[in-house]
Amino acid sequence: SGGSSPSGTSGASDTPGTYVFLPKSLNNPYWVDARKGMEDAAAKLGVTAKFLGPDSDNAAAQVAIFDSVLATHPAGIAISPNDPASVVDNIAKAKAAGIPVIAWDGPVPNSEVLGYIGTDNVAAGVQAGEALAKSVGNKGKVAVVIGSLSAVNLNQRLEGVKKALASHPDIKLVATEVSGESVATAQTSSETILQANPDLAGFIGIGGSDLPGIAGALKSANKCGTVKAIGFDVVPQGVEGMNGGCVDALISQKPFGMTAQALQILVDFHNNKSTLEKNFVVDTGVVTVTPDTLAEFQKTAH
Amino acid sequence: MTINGETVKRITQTTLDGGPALPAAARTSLSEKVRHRLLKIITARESTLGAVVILLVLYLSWASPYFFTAGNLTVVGRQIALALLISVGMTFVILIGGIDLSVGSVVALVSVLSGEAMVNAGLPPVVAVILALAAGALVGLVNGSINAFAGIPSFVVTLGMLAVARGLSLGISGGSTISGFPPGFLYIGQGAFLGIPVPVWIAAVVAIVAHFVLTRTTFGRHIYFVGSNEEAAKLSGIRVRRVKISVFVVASTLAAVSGILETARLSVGQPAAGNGYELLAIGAAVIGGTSLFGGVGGILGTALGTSLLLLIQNALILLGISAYWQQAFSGVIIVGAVALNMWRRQRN
Amino acid sequence: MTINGETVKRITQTTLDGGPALPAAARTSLSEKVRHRLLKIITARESTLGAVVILLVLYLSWASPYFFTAGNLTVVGRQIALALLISVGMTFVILIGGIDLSVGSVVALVSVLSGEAMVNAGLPPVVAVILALAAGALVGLVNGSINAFAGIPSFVVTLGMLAVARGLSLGISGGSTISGFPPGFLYIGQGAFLGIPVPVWIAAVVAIVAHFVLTRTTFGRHIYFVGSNEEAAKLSGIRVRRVKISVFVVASTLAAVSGILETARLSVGQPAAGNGYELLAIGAAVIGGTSLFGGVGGILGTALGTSLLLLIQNALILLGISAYWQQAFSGVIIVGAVALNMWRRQRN
Amino acid sequence: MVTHPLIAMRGIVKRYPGVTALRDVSLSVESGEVMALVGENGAGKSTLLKILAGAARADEGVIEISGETVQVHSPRESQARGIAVIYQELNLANDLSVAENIYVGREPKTRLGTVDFRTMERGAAELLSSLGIDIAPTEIVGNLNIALRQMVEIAKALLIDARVVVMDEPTSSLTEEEVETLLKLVRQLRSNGVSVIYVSHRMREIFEIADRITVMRDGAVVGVRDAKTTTPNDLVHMMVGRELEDLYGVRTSPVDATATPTLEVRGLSSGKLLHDVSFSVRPGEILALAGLIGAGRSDAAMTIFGAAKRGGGEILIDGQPMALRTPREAMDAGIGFVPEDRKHQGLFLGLPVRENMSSASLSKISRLSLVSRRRDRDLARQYAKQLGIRESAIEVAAGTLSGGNQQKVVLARWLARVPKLLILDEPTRGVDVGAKAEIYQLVRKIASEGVAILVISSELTEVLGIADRILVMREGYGVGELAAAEASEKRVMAMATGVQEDVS
Ligand SMILES: Nc1ncnc2c1ncn2[C@@H]1O[C@H](COP(=O)(O)OP(=O)(O)OP(=O)(O)O)[C@@H](O)[C@H]1O
Ligand SMILES: Nc1ncnc2c1ncn2[C@@H]1O[C@H](COP(=O)(O)OP(=O)(O)OP(=O)(O)O)[C@@H](O)[C@H]1O
Ligand SMILES: [Mg+2]
Ligand SMILES: [Mg+2]
Repeated sequence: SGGSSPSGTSGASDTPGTYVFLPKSLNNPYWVDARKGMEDAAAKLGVTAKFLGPDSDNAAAQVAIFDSVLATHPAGIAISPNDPASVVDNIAKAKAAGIPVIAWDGPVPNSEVLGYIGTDNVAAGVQAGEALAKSVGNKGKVAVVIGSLSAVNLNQRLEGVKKALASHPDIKLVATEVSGESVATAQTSSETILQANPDLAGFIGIGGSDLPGIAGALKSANKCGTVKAIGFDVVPQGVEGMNGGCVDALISQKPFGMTAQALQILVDFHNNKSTLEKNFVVDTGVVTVTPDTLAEFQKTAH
Repeated sequence: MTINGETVKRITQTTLDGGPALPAAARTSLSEKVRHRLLKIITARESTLGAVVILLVLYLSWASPYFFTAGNLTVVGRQIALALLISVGMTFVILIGGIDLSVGSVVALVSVLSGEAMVNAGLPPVVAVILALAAGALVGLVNGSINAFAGIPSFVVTLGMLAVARGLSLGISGGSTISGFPPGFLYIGQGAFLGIPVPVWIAAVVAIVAHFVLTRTTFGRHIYFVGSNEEAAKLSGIRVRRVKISVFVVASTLAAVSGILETARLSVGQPAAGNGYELLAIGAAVIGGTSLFGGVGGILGTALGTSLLLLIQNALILLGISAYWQQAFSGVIIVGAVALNMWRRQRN
Repeated sequence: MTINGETVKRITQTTLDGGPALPAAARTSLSEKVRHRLLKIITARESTLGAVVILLVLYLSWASPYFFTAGNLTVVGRQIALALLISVGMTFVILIGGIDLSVGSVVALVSVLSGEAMVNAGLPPVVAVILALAAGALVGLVNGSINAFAGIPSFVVTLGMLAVARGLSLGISGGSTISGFPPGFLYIGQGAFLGIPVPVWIAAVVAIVAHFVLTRTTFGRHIYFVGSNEEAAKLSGIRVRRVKISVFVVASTLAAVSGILETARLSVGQPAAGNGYELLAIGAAVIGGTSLFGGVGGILGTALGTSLLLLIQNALILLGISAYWQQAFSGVIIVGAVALNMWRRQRN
Repeated sequence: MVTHPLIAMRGIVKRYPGVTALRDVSLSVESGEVMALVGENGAGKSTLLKILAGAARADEGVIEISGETVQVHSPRESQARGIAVIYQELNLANDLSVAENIYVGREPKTRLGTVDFRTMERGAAELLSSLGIDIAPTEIVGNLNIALRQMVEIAKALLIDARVVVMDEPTSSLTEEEVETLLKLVRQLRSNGVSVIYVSHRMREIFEIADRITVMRDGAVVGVRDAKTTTPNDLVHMMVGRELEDLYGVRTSPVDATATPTLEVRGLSSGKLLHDVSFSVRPGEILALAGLIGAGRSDAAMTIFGAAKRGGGEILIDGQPMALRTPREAMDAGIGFVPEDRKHQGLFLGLPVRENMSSASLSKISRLSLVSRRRDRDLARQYAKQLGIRESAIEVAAGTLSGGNQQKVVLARWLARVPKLLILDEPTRGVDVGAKAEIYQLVRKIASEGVAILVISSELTEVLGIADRILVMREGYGVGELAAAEASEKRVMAMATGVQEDVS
């Protein structure tokens, strides 16, 4: 039985060999690829794996789920923390109970995780900033739309973006607006930013919902191509935007492969066959996908 | 009519001795009526709020060169339109003393369903839209029936529905978003007619019809009656349950309309849509003077409340207020505007 | 005890002429009292809800080997405790017919402030906690004063405060989270005393005191009077404004307590904390039978409502229900439980 | 051929948790007959009528209309069968206009199907003026005082093309003039062949209007009498089981005319409704305010109690000028106030009778703000007993009591406080004869203990029966004072209406 079986009480939790992935949320398309990667790997490895997260980004709700998951004594846990510090306590408890825990998608410093598999968000941010600089020709006004001002991973990306832009003195960051992880708000904010800055050169969307909103705003303002748009993650709308000429670059993590690999690592730890040392870091890397490389990327991503 | 006419006559006859003559009464009533109307507009509970909104618009036009431009007005207009659709439905529910927390989830459900229908099942847009609207109406029917027949407070029923509808949209979509809508469909969200965005037309028509229904039809007046005194409504022979159910259907259906327009506007069907819209809609209605205890309020106030909320959001971005402080500002402005309105009303 | 005994004697003496002999009176009143008590417990409006919660616990113990384990009970207990603190305060506000939407933002504000105080300013935990609680109380004072003096509906006031407090916590923290709390502080969130988590102790004490205040003190009576009929309360000489303000202070302060405990629990001060808690708290109170129109309800029901909501969340995970469908399930269960309660009550 | 009564209710049983409100009650009403229904508070009159109206469901029993057994499941159905009801507890939407309240459910429509407000307002205006009431049909009901609301409720029932009009204490808050109009109307209905079921605690009305009288007691019918062959004394005996010789009691000790007045009011005015009113009440004195609807009596009371804003004038308590800006301050100055509208200003309907009774005396039954449950209960028991509320009712929600018993609860609240000035605005609204006598006795008793009493009543006999002195008000002015000895109904009415000529 897969993780998405809604039926019955004889669910996977009763069998001892269940692996649990704790994403930040469920309602972001980014996690769809991640879940597929997990399901794919689980089928290949012949194990059961579950994907449990709060409806939307929420640190306390995630910890509550983590709490409850610990009670079921799973075979291994991969956590993508909404807030790293908030899960340290539970990770220690898991370790005490002999459950291997790895940080996945986002690191948990100063904790007892076995290691981290994922990308470096700050580096990804730098890469996005550079991509933007390049597409606007190293000068002009740019704006940022960010899912939340208080999400750790998004703030890291923002930090990277700012770091990159700092080395381009002719680029000016004129607005930073919040979308609350909502495409509708992202589009609303982008539309308004475009009104307030008729000469805007480019946008960066930091969260998963932001680039789709930006692309929509550009499209409705007929500014696709004139105003550049960079964002994170190759989600369907990003691809659509790119195909429509409204998106110039996507900084992509590889959630499918990253998650599949994470499950492999957990299974190895569970079976004491892991060759990874303590505090390992597996950087799955990010790639900058442009309209030219999109087709190629989509072929290899899964 | 004939029965009523008869009754009235019968009774007036009994007092013909002391009562005033009929034509005199009619005469007074006409000139009095005009005066009454005028006075009503000036002292209407919404007037100060209206003034606040107008002042805000004037201020923004002065403070930002970008505010009063066709482009920005289009942008704000479309935002207000989408929110207004939901607020109007919410006003109906609040007027009977109820609340509908599930509107945001209905937006998500409709967003996902219309995506599934149009993109994945390939149904023609018209059919898909009708299906999605029907789903919205069904949610309202369930809400209203449970509330009216089982007597469960609408807060609980719709809190449950908030979870159920959101859960359904998450479950159906598996968390992923759906894009690739046909252009004909996208037009209703992104297109314009006579230079005015389609959603604005739709919201305007809906708001006017809703205002008309509430003020001029028996259904509308019964809504107020039920909200003002449910027991009295029942004893007066109003079919209270029917009114309740209808009102929830109206709210959900309008949320569905908004959800469809939002989907078309964003070109994406998504289970995360509509998050928190319930609070926005309730806030717009209450800021507009609709009482959470029922029986008091109306569409005019709700339209002003919605405009105020969205204009503030627009303003804070145009004026370049730091995103970190925008929320704090908007909270203060909202309370300030309502305080002003209250203060004016009390002085009258 | 002695005081009461005295009173009885004095009063029975006054009726010695026509009334029954003293021992007889004492006897009746005692046996009657027991019967009365029993009847009260059985027909209490909360009884069916209590039964539902107990059945749920029994079912879970049977259905999942993990549920009735010390580890899981600790986990659920702590979750319930944190939520209960807020729900109890919310119950106070709802009892006067108000609502407090700002509790979640207070949690965030307190979370950030205690982080700033302890980690960044290096204040001792006790001082920091007192400061954070004071900030919470201040928010309540502002809410209550605006509501009571300006007459602005509490929904609007606290909707504004929701934005302001959240904005402040975002502005103060600059969006970043704060970690590195002293271990002594973390103990109150993560530690246990006699095997029971500290937050559970705190919430239990708070709930019992709150129940006592509502049922036994003049302040509690005043709350019910104001919620039941504000006009009549005023005409009975109750200082309605004072009651209103106090109630908002209680709600905000308890939210602050919960915020401090959550911060200690998560080891992190974060401006995103507490998002959506208002709905959870209102839901818990309303599911527990407290009426949004005021004057009806109590802590017992709220405790049951809170437990129900959090047990369902725990259950769905333990039972291995797909996360994508959990919300839909929980919505149905909530409405079902309340329907059962309603149905039972109506049959009585 | 057998002729059937128009309405026949047989074997009606109605149980509420803890009470059997009706046990095997039968009632029959012929067409064109005025059937009076009388009985003590809580006897079950309103419950019986609610069942007829479809507003409550009987546990047992049948209802026949013209010999045909019918099921009346909702007020809507009873209306359709020609039953119009004026409920004891007014059923109006306070946020809507008078016209809308009158026409609710039967709004006239325009050709477009919208509500025809013009016709509705005209019809309402005509109806109201036919009832001798001068209020604008567009007035919001919430702005009206209770007497006017009562008239709106009456107008509403008249709009139904009824075969039977049920009137549950329609006059409990009306003054003589409106009562006359109403009785005229009842006669008019009767002559049109409409039956009327008429509930009242005012004996005079009963004998003026009724053809037959059904007497209820403790949930059962104890007899049906022909009005012509019965006397008020018989009826009272049937109702309360004893004779009431002296309803109002007699004053025992004379008022000390030299004492400093407990309350003195000089040139009091408030809003548009009260102008330059002056009077005083001495310790032990009972002063009554008399007047027509809207004369400003309640406004005077509210202003003294700090519940309405004082526009001008002075209020002196024991000779000391007092500000009295809030009810709390008035209470601290020793004033108690029973308001006229028990539902909106008096009761906490959802809370137990006990808590309602002690709500103004919490400081007396608590220590360190801890309520003593025993003293709370004892207080409730004491006043329940004095006012004739059954003890088992102490813990039930006040809203489930019968109308008259609710009134007693509000009274008990203020009697329990023992103020030095007690203001009673319509203290016996809806209270039965027996309990009225008790209340008058009680009022006399506390007056004889030195409490000054200011009583407002719309029942002239009550004013004349209990007052030492009467202040007559008209349109917000005090128009004259009468000592009890020189007062008569005629004189008071003449002053109240301003038609001075026929004073003899
Ligand atoms: N909803 C209810 N719940 C419980 N008890 C009720 C309810 N309605 C009425 N009762 C009880 O039924 C009995 C009859 O009440 P009813 O109102 O019919 O009396 P009544 O004869 O109209 O008295 P009054 O003259 O005071 O109006 C009372 O004991 C009352 O407490
Ligand atoms: N013609 C009217 N139109 C509207 N409202 C009126 C009218 N007459 C009186 N009122 C209402 O009645 C109140 C004034 O009457 P008040 O209650 O002081 O008089 P009262 O002498 O106590 O009459 P009652 O005995 O009927 O209560 C005001 O609050 C006013 O709103
Ligand atoms: Mg009655
Ligand atoms: Mg009066």
